[in-house]
Amino acid sequence: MTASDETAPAEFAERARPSAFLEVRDLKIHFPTDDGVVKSVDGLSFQLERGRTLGIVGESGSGKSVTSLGILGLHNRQNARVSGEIWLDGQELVGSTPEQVRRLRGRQMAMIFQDPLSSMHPFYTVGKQIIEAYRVHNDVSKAVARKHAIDMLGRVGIPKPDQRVDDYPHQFSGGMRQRAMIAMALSCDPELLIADEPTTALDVTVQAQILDLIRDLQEEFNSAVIMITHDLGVVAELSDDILVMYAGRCVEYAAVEDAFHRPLHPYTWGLLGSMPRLDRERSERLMPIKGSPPSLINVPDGCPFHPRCPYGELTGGKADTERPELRELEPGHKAACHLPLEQRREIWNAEIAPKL
Amino acid sequence: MGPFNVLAYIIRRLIGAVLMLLLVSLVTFGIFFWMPKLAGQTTDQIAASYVGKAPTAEAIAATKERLHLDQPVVLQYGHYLKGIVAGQDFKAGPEVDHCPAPCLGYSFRTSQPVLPQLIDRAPATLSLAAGAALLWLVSGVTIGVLSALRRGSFLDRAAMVIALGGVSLPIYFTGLLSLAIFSYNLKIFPGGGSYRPFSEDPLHWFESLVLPWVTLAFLYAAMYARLTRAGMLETLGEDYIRTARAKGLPEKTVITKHALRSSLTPILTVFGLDLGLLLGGAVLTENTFSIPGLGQLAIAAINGGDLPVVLGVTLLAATFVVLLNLVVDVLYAAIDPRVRLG
Amino acid sequence: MTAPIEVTGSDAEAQPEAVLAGIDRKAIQGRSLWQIAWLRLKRDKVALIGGGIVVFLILVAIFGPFLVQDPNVFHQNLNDPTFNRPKYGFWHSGISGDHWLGVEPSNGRDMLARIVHGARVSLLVAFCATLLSVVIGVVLGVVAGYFGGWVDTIISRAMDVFLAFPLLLFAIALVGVLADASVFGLSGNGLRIWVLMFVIGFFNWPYIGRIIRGQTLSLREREFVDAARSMGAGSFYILFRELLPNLVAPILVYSTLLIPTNILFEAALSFLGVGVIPPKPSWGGMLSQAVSTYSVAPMFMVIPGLAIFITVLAFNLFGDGLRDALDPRAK
Amino acid sequence: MNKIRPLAVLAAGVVVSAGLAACGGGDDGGSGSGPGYNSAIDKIVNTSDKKGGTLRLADSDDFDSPDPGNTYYAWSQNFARLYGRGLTTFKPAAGKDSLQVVPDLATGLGTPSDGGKTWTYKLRTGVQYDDGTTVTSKDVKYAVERSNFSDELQLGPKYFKQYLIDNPTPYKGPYKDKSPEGLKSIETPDDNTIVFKLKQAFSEFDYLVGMSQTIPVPQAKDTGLKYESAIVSSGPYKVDSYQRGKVMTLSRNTHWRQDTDPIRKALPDKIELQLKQNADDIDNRLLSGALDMDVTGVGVQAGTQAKVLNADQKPYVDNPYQGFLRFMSLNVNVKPLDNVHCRTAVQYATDKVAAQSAYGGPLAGGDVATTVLPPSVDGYRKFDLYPQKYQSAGGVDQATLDKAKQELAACGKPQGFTTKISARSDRPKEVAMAQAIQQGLAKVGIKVDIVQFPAGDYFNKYVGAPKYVHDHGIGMMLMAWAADWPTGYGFLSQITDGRAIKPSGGNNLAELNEKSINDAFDAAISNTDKAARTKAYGDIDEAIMKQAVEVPLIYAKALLYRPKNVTNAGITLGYGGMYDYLNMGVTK
Repeated sequence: MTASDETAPAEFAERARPSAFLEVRDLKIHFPTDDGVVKSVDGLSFQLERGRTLGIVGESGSGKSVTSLGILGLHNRQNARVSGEIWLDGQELVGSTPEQVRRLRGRQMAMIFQDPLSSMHPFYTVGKQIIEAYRVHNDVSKAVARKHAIDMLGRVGIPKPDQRVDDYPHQFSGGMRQRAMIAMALSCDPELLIADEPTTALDVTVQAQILDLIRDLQEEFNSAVIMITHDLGVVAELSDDILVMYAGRCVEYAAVEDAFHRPLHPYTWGLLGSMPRLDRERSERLMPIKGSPPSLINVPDGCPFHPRCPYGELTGGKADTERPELRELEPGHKAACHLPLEQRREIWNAEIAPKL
Repeated sequence: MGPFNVLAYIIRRLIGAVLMLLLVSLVTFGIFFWMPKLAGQTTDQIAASYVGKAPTAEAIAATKERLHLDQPVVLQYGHYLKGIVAGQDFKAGPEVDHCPAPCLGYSFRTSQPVLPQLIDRAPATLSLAAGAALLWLVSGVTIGVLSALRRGSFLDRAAMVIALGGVSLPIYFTGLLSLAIFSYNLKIFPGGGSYRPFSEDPLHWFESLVLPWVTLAFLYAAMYARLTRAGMLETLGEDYIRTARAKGLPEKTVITKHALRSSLTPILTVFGLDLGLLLGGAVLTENTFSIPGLGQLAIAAINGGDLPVVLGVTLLAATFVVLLNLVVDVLYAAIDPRVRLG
Repeated sequence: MTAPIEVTGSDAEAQPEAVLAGIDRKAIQGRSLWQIAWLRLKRDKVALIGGGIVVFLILVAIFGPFLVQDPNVFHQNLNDPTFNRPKYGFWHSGISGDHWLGVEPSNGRDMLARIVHGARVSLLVAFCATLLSVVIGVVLGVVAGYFGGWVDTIISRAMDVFLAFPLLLFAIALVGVLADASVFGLSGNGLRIWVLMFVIGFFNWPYIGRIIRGQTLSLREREFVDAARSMGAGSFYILFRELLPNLVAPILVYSTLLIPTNILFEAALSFLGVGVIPPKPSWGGMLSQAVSTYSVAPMFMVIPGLAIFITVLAFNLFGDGLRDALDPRAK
Repeated sequence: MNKIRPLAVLAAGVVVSAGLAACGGGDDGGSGSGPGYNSAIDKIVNTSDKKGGTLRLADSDDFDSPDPGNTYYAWSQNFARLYGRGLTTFKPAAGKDSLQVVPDLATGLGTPSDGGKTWTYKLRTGVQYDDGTTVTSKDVKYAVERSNFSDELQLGPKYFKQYLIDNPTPYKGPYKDKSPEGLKSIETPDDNTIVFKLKQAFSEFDYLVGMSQTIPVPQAKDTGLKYESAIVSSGPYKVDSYQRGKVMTLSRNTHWRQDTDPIRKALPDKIELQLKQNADDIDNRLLSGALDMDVTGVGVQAGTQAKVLNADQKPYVDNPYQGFLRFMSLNVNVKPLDNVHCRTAVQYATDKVAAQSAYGGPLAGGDVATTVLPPSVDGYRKFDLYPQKYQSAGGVDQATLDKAKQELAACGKPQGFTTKISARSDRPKEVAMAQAIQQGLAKVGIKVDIVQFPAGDYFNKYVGAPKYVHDHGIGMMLMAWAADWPTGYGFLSQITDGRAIKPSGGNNLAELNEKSINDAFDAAISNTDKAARTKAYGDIDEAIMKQAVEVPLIYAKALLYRPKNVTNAGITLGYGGMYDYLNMGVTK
């Protein structure tokens, strides 16, 4: 947190109070290290309403997870520099004290982690961990909390929850463990649920069950959900909107429908191209993106995607020098690319879409 | 995991421990009887060590017979084992002395039974090791945890510099230094060799052990501070700590309930091993401070080629290690539900 | 004996600090492990100082003995016969222009020369003992970790047995037994130094063995090993061409950290009177002499003590830095 | 750290020359009210007849055994007289008077007959054990039998076995041989008479029966090796308890009667001997007054030396000769030391001053030696066959080195030679001495390698076993020697008589076996004229030095501390320059 945030005048905060349930404005999370400053998140903004689901996609190292940790205030405070604003239900989080943010965690915003085995404490029973989460925000007796925990385990579809509540995480199967994790996250009815690759560690049949569960529960609780994944399939399944991240920034933001059918950024094309589709001929090959994600310490000048972009030359050298801004090109559809809009539409229609 | 499983496990471990002790004693035997023979010594030469001031041929022959040195090493070993199980007779002159089981034999040098000597020396070593262990565990772990929590702070850096210094200092140097400063110059604590048993003079016992405790504990505390810090940092990086925070738990709860418990369990194992080894004789510390413990006994016995005493100490030392390992493993299983005894 | 837990003293110590906790590791991708390690090491001032001292000490051990006085020449005229300590210098150290670190009590041998010659013995024994430990530990560790099954059981139990032994006692007994032996035409100090190397090296292998076994266990499951195996590579090939190169970093780190341990071990044996045979100087031997003189000539205790301390500390600093830089767990 | 344990001190010399006191080192009288530096060397100080109190003694180690029949330590022989009475003992006095043998359990000294081959002693009547039974001559016979002939008791000297006539079938000791007559060469015609029959004439038998091995042991009470914890006392004190490694306590033997014992005063009510105490701690307690005596009598620790030589403490310090010679034996069967010229070269080139410093300097180490007999031993004659001169900066001067080189040339080794020198590994000062000698000899090209052996096995396994010495080419051997009884014969015969060479455990390390010297020993010991014997010992000493087989290094001395609390403190040379414990008392 920078000093300016902490001393921000009250009227400024008043004026800037947004209408959306969650609004992130120009969020930057940088980590100074011996090797240089790691710009994990570098100026990210988005909004999210209750009952809606936002999918954040991108390759590993694009800053997705750091964003979610940043919202929850779980980034390493000792070595992170955070600026920008995060508004949750009218409260600004970046400028809040760690204690204020802590009180919100678990109660107003909760998170489901990628690897449920490593994310649950191996020494405590599942029940105990849910009870703990519940009691820290609710002043109830252990017995009541236990009943609630059993109830939650039942609601996420764990059979015989009254027995399994006393089991240890390692005694659960992978899918059951993720259900328990979800039960724990939902134990205090959070209004914002962040799911960080909730299904990556699971096998395919279980994946579908978990995604169904999250959707059902979202409807039931009317929460806002951020779904972080590199799997476009998951996003297509669950999300209303989609935010594509590259090198700590948003390169395209759109409704799911637009993103899949009228994507406006070459990186999104690449993501779509590298997604296997069951409804296609097997003989057709995937089109993986060349190269590897950039170092977050030495982000390339100009458009950070240009070293991997097959169309970079078409910008007349602009991509190498100038960083493209994220512009709203259609209502609700933003992208950051130097290519003229028309040219992009042509390329999509002519070269990319037919191959997908 | 029922109590029967635990019991069965402990029994199995104890059988393993006995096998291990057999191995340890066999190796000791080998070093004393087999190695010299390899190096070219005859049985007469070995026996000559234990004859006294007039090693005539007949005296050597008598000694060989008395100490069973004329038998093959395997038989001698069998004789020794039999003594442990069934006791042993010893010709003390006009009558025969019986040493009841478990009999660890008689010293080759002083003809005294070994077990009473061990029992006599053990309290000094126990006093030294237990006191130091308490000191280093409390201080080392505390410093390590604080260092990990304030990583990069002045406290952390200072503590780690001191800790690295601590593990780099030989105990006999710090011991001599502390004696020179606190005993010889400042005269705050009594000098080396002033140890008195607790039963005789508790106050003096305490006074005489302060320097050895602190010196020994300093070395280990330094090691444990480093271990604890590393373990704590490792744990703090675990996903489940992030989960605990994500649940909105206060930082204090996260540290004490979630982080400490996991990071201290490996420390427990190391602690068991360290304490076990120390209980078998803190050789260097006892030597530096002239504490009449098992380590001093062992060194004297080794220098005197007094095999039964050496065997006694090594067996006792190995027993301590094995037992403490067992205790630690059982405790570990109690702490970490993933560990199954078996 | 079935030990359910594989964490040992050295294993636990081996756990590297999570240097990059909270940072996406991929951020610094793109450079090889060795390049990164070198970059990090270059920035670690403390480790560099340690490394510098290590290099200096090695140079001293190699060339020092040619530059100093004869360590065995007596200067009794510097000695006060009543108290058996040097006449001159602060704290009766005998420090003067001729003797920069003073002289020994009673016979007045030059301390600088003895410290320098002691460094040679100390480092030689420690290096060779470490080499032995590493060779045994790596071979047995890799074999145990790679083959598993009964091979692993036997080797692991052997390590347990070693860890339960009162090693110092055994080392003393062994050195004592071999005191007057003559083996392979070696005797006296020629033999003694070999015995010391062997005893120290042989008793220390389980520490590194455990680490390597653990690393091998995890490497064994990695894709590239499967790949090699599926291509029909033999065990020997996999062990030495696939696994070993990936173990170089931890081997390097723990060898560096084993050296100071072995220096302390050698010094302890010398302190207890089973080190090199006089008049060859050794630091531990000097300290044991100082036991009877520290009250009248304290510098005689302080100087060899500091020599051990600085050497061990330098190796520890460098080893720690190397570990942080290579961070074997980051792989 | 490691103290020198007197292996075999039973005596020292008769002639305590005037030079002895002078050698004490610049006696400035000191200050304070104490009796003065070195005052107890030739007279008893703090004389007193006051009874009562507890005499507090301490030892950094333990007895070999407190059993009078199973001990060899000098201090133990000295101390055992408090709970046992042998046939004779040394006169409780200081200095040369202490070398005089006086009757103790016997009414007078032995009566020789058969040309010195038979010795008869009469026992005092009315001497009782602490259980009230009466001491008989059979108990003395039994004590000698068990200590010299049994397999179990191995720690003491075996002189009786060596000199007494054995049975026709070798006697196996009282534990194996249960026949009533036992050893036939000891006769007990009645309860108060004992007769010893020797193989050869032996004029100094009174000294032999002064050893603790003649302290009577009643056969019914003998428990062999366990007797040490159930000793039956015939002296003024009984043993209340002996716990190995911890403590021995003595209290008055109510059956001891002053009228049977003209030499003992029996002053303290109790005597407590703490065992296995830290050496430095003993010194600190002596200085603070918490302790009365370091019972081993081998001097204060190096760290204490500076403290006791301060002006305020010096009047309570004595610096006597200890009856030891520290020397180096040159083995005549190890090449090239079989050549007398090579041995002579070593005599010249050995840096004795460096050796002296290594051993602790003139006060704690001793004086540079030129003869085998130390000044405190009967027969000592001052001479120096191989005079050396030293440089001020240390080391033997060039002229002396040149002499050494000439001898080397005469030996056919002008460039020097290589051999080994042995020292006891657990005696750091001896190892230091070896290094001092090594560096001195290097100057004439004699290169020696140091080999170390544990003290416990030094004679039995290594340097005392000629085969080992020859096989390993150990030409030079460091050792220390004190007489087992206080005459030239007692001192020299074990280390220089050719018949003392044994396959193992011998002390004639040089393997000197000259017929003329062997004969001289025989002539001397059968000579009943004491003055003639004394002269003969000096001659033998010179004859030995002419062979150049022994390189005398230092006449050992020690700095002994004598606390104010102690009364009747005097240095007895009978036990090697330590305080006499027989009549020691305390002021409080």
